[in-house]
Amino acid sequence: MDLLSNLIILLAGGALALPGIDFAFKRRVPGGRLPGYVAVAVLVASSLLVGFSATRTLEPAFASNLFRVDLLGVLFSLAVLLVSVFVAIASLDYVERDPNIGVYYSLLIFTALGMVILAFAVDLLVIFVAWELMSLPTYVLAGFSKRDPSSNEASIKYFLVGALGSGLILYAISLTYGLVGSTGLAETFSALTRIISEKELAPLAVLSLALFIGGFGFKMAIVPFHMWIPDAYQGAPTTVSTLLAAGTKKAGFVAAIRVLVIAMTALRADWTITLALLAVLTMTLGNIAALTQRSITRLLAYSSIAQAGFIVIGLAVAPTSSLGLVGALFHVLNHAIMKSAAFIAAAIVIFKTGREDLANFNGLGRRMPFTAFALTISMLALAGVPPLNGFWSKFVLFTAAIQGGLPWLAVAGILNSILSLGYYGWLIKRMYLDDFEGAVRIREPANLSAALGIGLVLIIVIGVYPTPVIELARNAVLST
Amino acid sequence: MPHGFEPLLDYFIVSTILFAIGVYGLVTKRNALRMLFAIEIIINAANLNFVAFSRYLTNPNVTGQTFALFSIALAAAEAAVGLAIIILVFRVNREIDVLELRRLRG
Amino acid sequence: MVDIVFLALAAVSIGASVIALEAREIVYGAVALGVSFLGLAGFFIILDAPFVALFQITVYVGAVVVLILFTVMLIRREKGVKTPAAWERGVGIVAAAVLAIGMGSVAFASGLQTWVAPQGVQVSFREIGVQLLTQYWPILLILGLVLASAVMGALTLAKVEREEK
Amino acid sequence: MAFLISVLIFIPILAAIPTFLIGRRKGVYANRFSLAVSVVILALSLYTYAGILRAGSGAEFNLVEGPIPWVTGLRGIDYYVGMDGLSAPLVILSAFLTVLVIIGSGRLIKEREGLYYAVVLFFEGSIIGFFTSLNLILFYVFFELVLIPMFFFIGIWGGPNRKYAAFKFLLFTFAGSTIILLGFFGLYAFISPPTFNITELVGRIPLWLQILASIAAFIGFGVKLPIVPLHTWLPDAHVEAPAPISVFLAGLLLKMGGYGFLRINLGLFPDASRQFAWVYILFGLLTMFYGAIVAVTQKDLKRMIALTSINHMGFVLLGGFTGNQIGISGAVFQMFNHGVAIGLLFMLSGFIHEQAGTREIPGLKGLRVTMPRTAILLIMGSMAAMGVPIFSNFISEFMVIVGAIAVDVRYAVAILIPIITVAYFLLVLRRSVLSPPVEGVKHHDMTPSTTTAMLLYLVPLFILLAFPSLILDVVNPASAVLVRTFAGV
Repeated sequence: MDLLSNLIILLAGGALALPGIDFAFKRRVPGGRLPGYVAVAVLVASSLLVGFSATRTLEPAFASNLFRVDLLGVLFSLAVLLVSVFVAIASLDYVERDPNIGVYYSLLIFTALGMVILAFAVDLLVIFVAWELMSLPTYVLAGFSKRDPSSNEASIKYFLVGALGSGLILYAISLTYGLVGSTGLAETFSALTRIISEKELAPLAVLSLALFIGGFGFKMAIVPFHMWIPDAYQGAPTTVSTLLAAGTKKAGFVAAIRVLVIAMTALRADWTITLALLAVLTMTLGNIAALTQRSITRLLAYSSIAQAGFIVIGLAVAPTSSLGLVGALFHVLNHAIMKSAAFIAAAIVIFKTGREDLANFNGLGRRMPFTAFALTISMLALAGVPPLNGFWSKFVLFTAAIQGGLPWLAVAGILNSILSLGYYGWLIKRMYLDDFEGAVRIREPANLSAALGIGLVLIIVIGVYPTPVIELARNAVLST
Repeated sequence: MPHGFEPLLDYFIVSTILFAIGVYGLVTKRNALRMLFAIEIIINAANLNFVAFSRYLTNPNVTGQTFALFSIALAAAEAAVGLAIIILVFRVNREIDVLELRRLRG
Repeated sequence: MVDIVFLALAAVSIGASVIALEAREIVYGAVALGVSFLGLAGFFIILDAPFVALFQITVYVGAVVVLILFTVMLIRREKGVKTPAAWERGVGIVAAAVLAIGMGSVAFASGLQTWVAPQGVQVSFREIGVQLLTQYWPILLILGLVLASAVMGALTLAKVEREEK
Repeated sequence: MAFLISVLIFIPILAAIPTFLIGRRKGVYANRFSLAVSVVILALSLYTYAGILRAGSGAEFNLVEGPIPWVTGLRGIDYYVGMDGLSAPLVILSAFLTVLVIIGSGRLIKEREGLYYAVVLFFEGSIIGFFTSLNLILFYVFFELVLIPMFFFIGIWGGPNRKYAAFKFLLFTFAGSTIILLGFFGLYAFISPPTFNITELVGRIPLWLQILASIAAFIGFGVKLPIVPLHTWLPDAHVEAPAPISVFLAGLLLKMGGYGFLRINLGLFPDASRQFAWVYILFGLLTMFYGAIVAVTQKDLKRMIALTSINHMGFVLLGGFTGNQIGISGAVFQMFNHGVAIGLLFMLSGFIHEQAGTREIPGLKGLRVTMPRTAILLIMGSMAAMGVPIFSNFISEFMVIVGAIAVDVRYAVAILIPIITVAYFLLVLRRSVLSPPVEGVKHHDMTPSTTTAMLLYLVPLFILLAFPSLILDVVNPASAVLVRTFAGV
């Protein structure tokens, strides 16, 4: 059996079984942690499956005109599965008391499965169905704290924007289908090349391109499609925000890479400069807005928008620099880890203190030393301080920008890194230099801390020795 | 029936107008249900494209029709989730005006 | 030569869409949405896609619109919702007009007006079934998962918890 | 001994963890343990230095380790360290000052000691790594690693306004170093085959790229040195930092800027530096005059010392960009001497603050009587820092000025600097320290053991006055290399 069918069977089986397991054991196991453990087990098993396959030669998947099992997909699914594992472990503490806990984990796994399928899909129909498989559960998850009005609000705003995004993608696909006569990405690639050289249907192709950028842009959190992000991340349960920021956003990028960068290479003259401008806009607006936030989740949301801008740099220069996509992939993976860690640290604080305002982080270095330390490291990584993983991927991205003939992108990126230290540094200052009145040592929850610990180790290990991951990203780009 | 003599452009224009109406609805409406309507209209515009292209391609194929089938099914699923969210929001907030929901602020 | 059936269908679907958004009572809006969906189904029929048309009627009109109507009954309240200010509506109309004209001219520039349906090479809708079961069966499977997750999620959200009662 | 330099870098960094753990039990153990580690590092660095001195091999890189590919996916990012005549004096300076800082902290640091000594050792390892890196990325990594301990030093153990000072420090230096990185990217993207290894880059950079990259480096190192318009973080940081950390700040951190100017601007971008040497020199002179004039108007003893260090770092810029051997060697020598002398002054100011409760210069009246040992040390330290010819600082300043005059007679205005500062400083001291005490004021003087520790600072300065060749024999060959590249031969 090939990798993808194994993954589908494993994840779909887990997702479908979970509500039943929950129902069957609810009475017998009080507290109801069993579904959580099952979900963690399923997700860890799939991550391992993907992880081991990265070093072996990949068998082609079933229905090979729909899927393509290459390293690009492996890398992406590894990233999103890792995030799902983090989220699942963190949820063990965070959503412990929810009556619908089985459904929660089931939806989490459905989302993970959607992202995994998306990572391997090379047909627009599959991409669209997988996109929905990934999105629909997250709309529900965002509103999972049913009696919390903020969670409701996050859910409905996220749903409306997400559905609009799907609508745009669908419309774009319909145009592409009209131009190409097929939904396969390989056919799209060759047909567009022909269309562009003949110039006849070119305007329509550009229109579909613009709609694709908009549709994927909502998930990727690039400006001006970002306005839902802060509300959704703030209102949703923090574990779900982690999934959105570190997981589904990455799926937006894999779709953008497969569809825009690879299949629509013929249109690069149109999208390179657009994406470059969007990248600068996204980084700058994200960072400036982050400077003024007073809630940790909103701050992380804006920082997540800013980071999306960095990844888009890689997409923008992909046609002219071989390092562009490598950098984008590498940053996708790193960002998944860094952002998960930061969000989980925030989740610990919110979970234990019930507050999310930044003043609550004063003196955290003494109240929750491990959480504070981990948050510090992940923020420094996000700011691009060496030798942490975020430094290397930004490094590759900026080098690619200079190589690709858009050096102003590198300049903008670097200036933005400085800007971002304004709020990361401010939070670090709060945690270590400021005092909190009546500070007491707070016990840090075990499962959340474990998830955080894994993230922390990855940040430092990849930071000190990034070679294997860069190699993986490079091979992934070569494999497409 | 001897239809299908209209140039593809006519269908495309209908689809474009529907798309534009959907966007108009999303821009101006605050009622979550109406916004959901607008989204459904956009999806329908896309479906019209799929079926029209499927008929008009130089080598007609059914992929467009298949796609439309999938898209209808997915839209139904999406609507179900969306309506559930709307019901939930209404039950908790007694409000489905999206702009009136503004607990979340920086 | 513009076909009269085509014109009628276009008028119905476009008009009904506008009413769906603008009707004062949202119940009428929901009904109008259903009519618009029916108009679309008409288009599908004249485009030789009867199977899609049938599916459109059963799923959209039969299920989605009914679901929407139920929700409307359950909520039944639009008084609190402020109607948009005149300028907001103006912005919306301008945006929609710009979009429609822009996209229309793109289509015109691409030469869609010369694109006429090939005669005599119709594809049978039976092929849909063949395609679904041979080429696209994995997608059907994924679709099943989507529907499962959607139903599960929607039920969980809409369900009233015991302690809430 | 294989991997000696890596040992110098990584032993302190790794020893930080046990130090922290030991310190949780009892603070004083952390002090003892870190002292032991730093003494070992000092011994090892002296051993290394002696090897270079004996072999007379200051011109080339010694004990080179690497290049070991670090990030194999990107060509030219290697682990690559080595020592030459430029870096060797700064490495022993780092090891020496760390020992003295740890000794001096025993009295002054009473809070979270385990963390403190752990960070001290981390700082030591990082800064040695900085001075010995031969790869620009490694260089940058250590550059940033130094920044973070300093942020915590100032922010946690600093004075009342510490948060502001720490944050300002962080933003300034981070902005500076990121701009440097931008310059490095430029080099990497346009040099083919791309590389970051300093040894491979020498002589391969076209002039336009040299100019662009040297502008970036000028800003980045200018923040650290600091050059005058970029210096505003420094007085704040110094005033708030605890005394031992001021020793690190002035003694080592500023030297990073000086070293960067010599190694990168002068060594890698010689053509650009030759063309724009006058810019560097003008900024050097500006910095010197500004530092000297502003320093003499200060009321706070520590702030005054901080500002004189701006003035003295101007000498490094002036000497380095004369481009002749005596100037460059003088600049390196000046860095070493200044690091030691300023260290003593900062420790004394911390001690005086602790005992007398004030650092205001008028409040120090009669120190001669109330704290005689401290007063004598303060006068000697000031004389050393100001370049009075009983310490080696005199030699280095003299060399720089001679070098500058050799380029252009007008640069002789630099002579005014030591004259102004010495005259004014001694005047201030006479009015305060040497004047009769206010009635009834009584302070505890230093214990003999502390006095001994303080005297340790002066030992190298005395020795080097008598035997400047101990440093210059190592530095001269290295500066001869720089002179050749600068001359474009």
